[in-house]
Amino acid sequence: MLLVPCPNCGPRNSSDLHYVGEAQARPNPSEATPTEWREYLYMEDNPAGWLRENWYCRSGCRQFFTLERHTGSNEFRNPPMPGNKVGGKA
Amino acid sequence: MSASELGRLAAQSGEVIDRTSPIRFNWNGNSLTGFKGDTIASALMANGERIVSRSMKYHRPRGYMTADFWDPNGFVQVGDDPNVRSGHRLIEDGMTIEPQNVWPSLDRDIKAANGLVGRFLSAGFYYKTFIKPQKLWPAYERVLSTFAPGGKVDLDTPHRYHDKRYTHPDVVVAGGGPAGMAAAAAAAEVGANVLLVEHEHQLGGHLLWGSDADRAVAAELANRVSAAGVEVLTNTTLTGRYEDNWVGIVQRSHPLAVERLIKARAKILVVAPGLIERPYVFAGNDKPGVMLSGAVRRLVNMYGVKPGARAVVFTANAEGDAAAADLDRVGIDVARVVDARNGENVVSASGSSKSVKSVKLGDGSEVEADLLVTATGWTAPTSLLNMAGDRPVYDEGSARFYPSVTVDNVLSTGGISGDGSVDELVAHGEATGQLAAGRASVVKHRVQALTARSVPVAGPEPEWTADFRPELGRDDHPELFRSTTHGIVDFSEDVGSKDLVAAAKEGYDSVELLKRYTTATMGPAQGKLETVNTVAVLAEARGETIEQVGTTVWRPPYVPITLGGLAGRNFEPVRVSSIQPWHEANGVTPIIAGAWIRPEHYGNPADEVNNTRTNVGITDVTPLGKLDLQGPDVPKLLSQLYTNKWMKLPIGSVRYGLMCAEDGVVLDDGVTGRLGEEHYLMTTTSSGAASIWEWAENWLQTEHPEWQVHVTPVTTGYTSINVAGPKSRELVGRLVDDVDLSAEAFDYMRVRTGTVAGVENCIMWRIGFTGELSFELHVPSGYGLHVWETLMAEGADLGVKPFGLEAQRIMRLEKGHFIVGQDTDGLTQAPAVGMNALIKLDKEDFAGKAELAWAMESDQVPHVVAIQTVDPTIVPGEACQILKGTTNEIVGRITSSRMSPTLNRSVCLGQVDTAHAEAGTELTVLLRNGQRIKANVMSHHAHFDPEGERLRG
Amino acid sequence: MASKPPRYSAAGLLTKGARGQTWPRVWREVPLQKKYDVVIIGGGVHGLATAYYLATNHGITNVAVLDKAYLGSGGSGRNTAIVRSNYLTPEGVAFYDRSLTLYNSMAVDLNMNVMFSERGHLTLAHNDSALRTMHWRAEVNKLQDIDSSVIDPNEIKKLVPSLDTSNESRYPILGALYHPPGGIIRHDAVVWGYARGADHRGVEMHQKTEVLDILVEGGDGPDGKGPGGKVTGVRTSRGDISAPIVVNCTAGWATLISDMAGVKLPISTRPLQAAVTEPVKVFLPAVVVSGSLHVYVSQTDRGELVFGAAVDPYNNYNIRGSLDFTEGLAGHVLELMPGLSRMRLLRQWAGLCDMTPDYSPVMGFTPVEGFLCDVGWGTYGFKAGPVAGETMAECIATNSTPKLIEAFKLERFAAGNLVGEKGAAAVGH
Amino acid sequence: MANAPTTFESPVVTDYSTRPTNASSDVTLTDESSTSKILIRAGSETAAAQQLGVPFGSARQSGTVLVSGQRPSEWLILGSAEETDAFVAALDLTGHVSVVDHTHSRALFKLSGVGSKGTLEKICGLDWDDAITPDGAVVSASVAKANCDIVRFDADEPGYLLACDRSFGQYLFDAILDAGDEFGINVG
Repeated sequence: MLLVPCPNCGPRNSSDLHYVGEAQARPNPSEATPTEWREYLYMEDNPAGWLRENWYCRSGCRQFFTLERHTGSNEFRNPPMPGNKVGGKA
Repeated sequence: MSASELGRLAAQSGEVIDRTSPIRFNWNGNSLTGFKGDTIASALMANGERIVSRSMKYHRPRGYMTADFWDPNGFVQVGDDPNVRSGHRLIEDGMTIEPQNVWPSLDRDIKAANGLVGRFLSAGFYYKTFIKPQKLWPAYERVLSTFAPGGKVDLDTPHRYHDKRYTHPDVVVAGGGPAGMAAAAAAAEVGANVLLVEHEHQLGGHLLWGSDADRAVAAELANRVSAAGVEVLTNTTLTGRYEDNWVGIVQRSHPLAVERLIKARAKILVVAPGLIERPYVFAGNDKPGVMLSGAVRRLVNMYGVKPGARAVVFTANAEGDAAAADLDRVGIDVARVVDARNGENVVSASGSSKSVKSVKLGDGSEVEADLLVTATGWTAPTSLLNMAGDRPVYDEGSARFYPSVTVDNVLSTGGISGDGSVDELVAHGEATGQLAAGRASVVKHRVQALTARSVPVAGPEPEWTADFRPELGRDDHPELFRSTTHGIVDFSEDVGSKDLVAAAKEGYDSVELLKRYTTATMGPAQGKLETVNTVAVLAEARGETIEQVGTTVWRPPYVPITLGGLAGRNFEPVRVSSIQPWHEANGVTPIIAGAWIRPEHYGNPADEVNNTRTNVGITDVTPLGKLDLQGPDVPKLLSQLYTNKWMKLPIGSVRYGLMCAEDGVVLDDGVTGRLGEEHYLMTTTSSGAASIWEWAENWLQTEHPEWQVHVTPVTTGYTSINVAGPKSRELVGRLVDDVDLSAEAFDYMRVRTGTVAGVENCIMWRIGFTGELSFELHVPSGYGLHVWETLMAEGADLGVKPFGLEAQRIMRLEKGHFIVGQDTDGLTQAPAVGMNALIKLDKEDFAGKAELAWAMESDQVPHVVAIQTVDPTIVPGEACQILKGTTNEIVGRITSSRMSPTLNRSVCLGQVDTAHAEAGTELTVLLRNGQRIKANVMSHHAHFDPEGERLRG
Repeated sequence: MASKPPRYSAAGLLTKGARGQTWPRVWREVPLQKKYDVVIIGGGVHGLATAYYLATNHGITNVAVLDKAYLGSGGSGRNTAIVRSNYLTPEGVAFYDRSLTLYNSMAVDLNMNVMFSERGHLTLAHNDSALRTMHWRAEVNKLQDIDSSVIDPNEIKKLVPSLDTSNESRYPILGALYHPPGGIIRHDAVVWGYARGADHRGVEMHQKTEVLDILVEGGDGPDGKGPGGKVTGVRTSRGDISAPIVVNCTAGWATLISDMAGVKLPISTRPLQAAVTEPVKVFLPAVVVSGSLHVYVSQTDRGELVFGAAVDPYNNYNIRGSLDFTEGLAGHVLELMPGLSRMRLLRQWAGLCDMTPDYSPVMGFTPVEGFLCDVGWGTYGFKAGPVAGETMAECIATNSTPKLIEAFKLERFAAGNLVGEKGAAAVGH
Repeated sequence: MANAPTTFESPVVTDYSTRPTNASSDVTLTDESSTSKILIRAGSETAAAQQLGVPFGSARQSGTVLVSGQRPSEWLILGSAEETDAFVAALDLTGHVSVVDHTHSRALFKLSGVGSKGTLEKICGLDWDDAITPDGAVVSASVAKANCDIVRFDADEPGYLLACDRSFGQYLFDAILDAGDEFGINVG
């Protein structure tokens, strides 16, 4: 059970959180081309290494935040910053 | 010599059995007696039983080899419990124990004929045969599967009470030998909160079968452990180390539960499992009577069991020497000590199917013996360290693997780390315990600092303790894996060194390919006994060193664990509304919907529909998601979430809205009402309640943190009751006197707040999915049952009756209302549902806007339409396909269908492609029985009252 | 070209057994060349099948299959070896049906007993919505002559007596989609069989050969990679290889490999965990899947129960496995079959799955000329191995997309034409 | 007109009066669901937030009510209806401040006694060590798979207040009783 460093609650079991996905900026829906929009919807960086990703502390503080995690070692780095824009597609 | 040479010795100073407490048990149909403290293995051997099982493939008779948990030959069936480790399980009064893998009996096993054709049944033989004729393979397969080893599952095994617990100790120590006990005591003595886990029934490890002086050390350490306040769990196994030191522990010694799964978040884990003795590979090494030195010492010293009458001891180390001394001490004839350190060797063991009779030595001599003891070295069970990222490295000098990677929060001590005297092992354990305690205090400080709590953590973070421990030595040990003959390497899989060599020559020559092809190390022992020998044989076959070949990855769990123990108490939350007691008392047929238990019906759904359409019905819709929205920017949030417009919703009004995900796919729908200047109540579908709340929070917290909106879920704060039917106004009027319910004052799609049956602060909507005049009452839940019962009482003369989910579904289908997730699916975009007027592309932004703009331009979308069969008596099953004419080309499907009690005909909703969506189109529906029937696309979604006159009434 | 090796047969076993002879290597060890017509990255069932069909169906044999570890070390050796064709969409059904056909004749085709056990496959429905989806699949399946139907709890109990079909259960069994042709197969044998078959026809297998870069010229991206570019070869841990066609047949590392060519994929990598119990006497005659309980289970001829579940909840390249998985799995299995509480879980492991947004693969050409993909196989790659190999081989040999994989082109994402398997495939085994 | 209700209906409807009482028990579970529970949400810039004062993660007795900082910018006020009403009436609600009566939305239980920590450890994965979760600590977490807001609330002996969604109330009450069985848990 991975420990996720919630910026509010402290380290919590990952089962208490919801993994939202890779952190990506949302294009302006009125201006984006289909290619741009679908890149935002579907494409992933999916690195084997450090990944900026979004979590939601579902059973705890109910805040969204962005963390940096290594997808190989599952280590988190940099103090997570509450209040980052994190987005999410559905 | 015969089996009766086995038996019980005179009392031994270190024995763990209680000779004053005899225990009767049943073995293979015979009633036998052992003593309290006996394992099944020691009791059987004390009773002269030498053969306990048959081997997996060749059905060769097998006796105890290690006589402990790891014994590959000691699997038995105990009652309904298969594959019990008889070297570990203690006997109990009345226990019924049966041998496994025997047919028809342990003594005479017909499948032993397999042994005769062994040279043809080389590992992997099945890949090369049974190929043709292909038709016969299923028949072969049936025969092969009767060879499956193992015990029997009793499908009537009751669900015994298992248990679970979490714990957060500073230090968890796996292994209660001298080093583990010393580590646990030392850590606790400096203030750490310590959990010590021991796989065996007693603390002490190898000291238990050592000298009196060894046992004195063990007793003293056990006292220290206890005095220091360490929590000790014996007969408990640490089964795995996972991320962030999440540790699984299975306790078999709990007084109340059969087994208890303990999930520990260890700040520091100390791994001290000791060493596992390694078998030697030679011809006849699986004959009953060939035993490892540890087995002999345990049997003699702990259980007072005589393992044979005349022994040959093949020794390469002090343990082997001690075994010879133990045997000599208790009067067993030690015919020969074969010392590997002097270049002596054992070549083969031969004898009857019951026992070894003679041993052939490297010098060509043959010695008669019924017991051959081997002491040829160790396997370091680095499994737990592997799970923490370690890859063990082979050391030629001491002929075993050692941990190689340092992990900050996992420390190892004892035999797995190196060799030493008991004092040295204890000293290393103590130092490890102190190191663990020091590091645990740092971790604890960090957790405190990161966790918002009422009391801030005191002082600065302590310094991370560097590893100050002296290293344990590595005793020289001869590299002894295989003699000049071939023998069994994996006893539980019946894989021999010859098989491994042949497989390597065929190209299965990396450890992983070899194990997959031959199944070596894949059986119940999971490599604890056979991994090093497998690697050694492969190295030999490839002409490489063991170091070059490397080892296989040990996978969790550390030992096999029962599904019951793992499952523990399975938490399955269920939700009910406050009216549930009434439903249960009034003949409800419940339905499980996610976590909710809801009324499906109260006897006859069609009657419930008819009564609602004629008189008045009430239904419990509490699971409907409800979100309280407050703040000046609520309209902006609503505009963002819904496809339609929300900036000008008047106070007291309710509006329907459709929600889409960013790919334009319909996500949810519902109504939202404006209760006050900055106060709204949103409803969602029942199943969407949690996810839509999260969806709203996501937009507010991430895209628009500048919007001032508070979203609070109040789903079960209100008990929701829909009162529907022509007489609903009259019924509700009898309970409400502070709201004008007249059509003029409170018309369709309005919301009012008032008092219902004396309950203040109820919210009333004029909406409904039944198509009838209806009032949806949201009542503070502490009084929900009161309001429901009052409705039933006050409406008796009006014919009020409850209706359930099934009646709701019928009525909504009669009205053509689609259900998200039933009439739409994971790809249905909003333009499909026929509400394009609600998709406002002129809004600056809303979820899904981009895709919806493109979808609206396309005609490649499916359409949700109302469908009626030409023959009104046929109700096509849901999911029936709609085909293009007489072809098999799919152009749509029925998504909802019911017999309508109101119209007395079948009614459907379906999805069809654009070419078939026009009203009046004739469709071909393929029924489940294969029949094709005709149906028509209707001009309106509603089959009943399309103008909506009834609901506006 | 290799000399014709001896065929596997019972007679051969007897002869060699009697004479104490050994068999020749299952595939040759040969030196790595500087140039091939086709380089296939990934020595799993997809890569090996592609190579095999290139050689057998199209006569293209100057082919190298590269694997960074040993053959079958990835998903091919880690899956739960279930095969079936009762998919939800007509595209899916046609595709997997072809795969099942190839699996059926594989033992003879490859002269290797892959132990295909056609034992029937049951997908349980525990609620109305799941039951509706089962009907949907059955209705689509029968239009394509797939043996697939919805059966009731009594019929389920007859087929699989160990299931709790009472309505006392927290997850009552309302029905099941029954697919008699589904079954299990010995996955490693499939890998070895394709490798041996390809080897006999001249294809080279190179283990412990890691691809470090893909060489691309003329593309829009940095270093001439990306759309508009053309593949010239690969850089490996054992040196550069030039090749006009490079095929990405990896799973778990698909995005890392395609990044080397500058091709972006709609893939996130998640571990899928599996576990096996100790053997007990055979009692479970069919494959049983429960989507609601995220579990699928079958019993091997050796008597072990093999379990799988849903993919892990977050992106990850770590395959160490978790306690949450085995704990949850055990709970769910006992919900279905309470009698198994004394069975012991022997071993757990994980493999990496490349998940796409529509639970369907990405196959065929990419914007980089000569760089093809056969990736994004989620949790269902093993089932598709043979047909994926056959269609990819056709794609390479004919330089055009076969109809069977038209729906799985990478372009569908930019076009917004996703495949509709998502609904049925959340736990698609 | 219909009669007004006389009693608050708790989500815990099972009758435990016939459940045997364990005399040597050191843990008790009490249903406190009828307690008035007022949720206040107020950004840090508001006057109300200043007045409330209690930081996230802790609870404080304020006169006769308990003020629990259960989430950032979110407080739950517990007490009798009169007391909580009076407390809220005294707050300055200007600015973006929401008040939601959660009395009917949440079930509330008190788990008290020496065995309460052991009981809670069986159904909740948080660390209940005194250093991490001292008296007055407030956390939100999954308890037997139901989300709960928990206040460590010691009186003469250790105790915890657990609030969950009302609809889970009966389930959670029984799950706690089951977990506390080995400590001889009594219903208060």
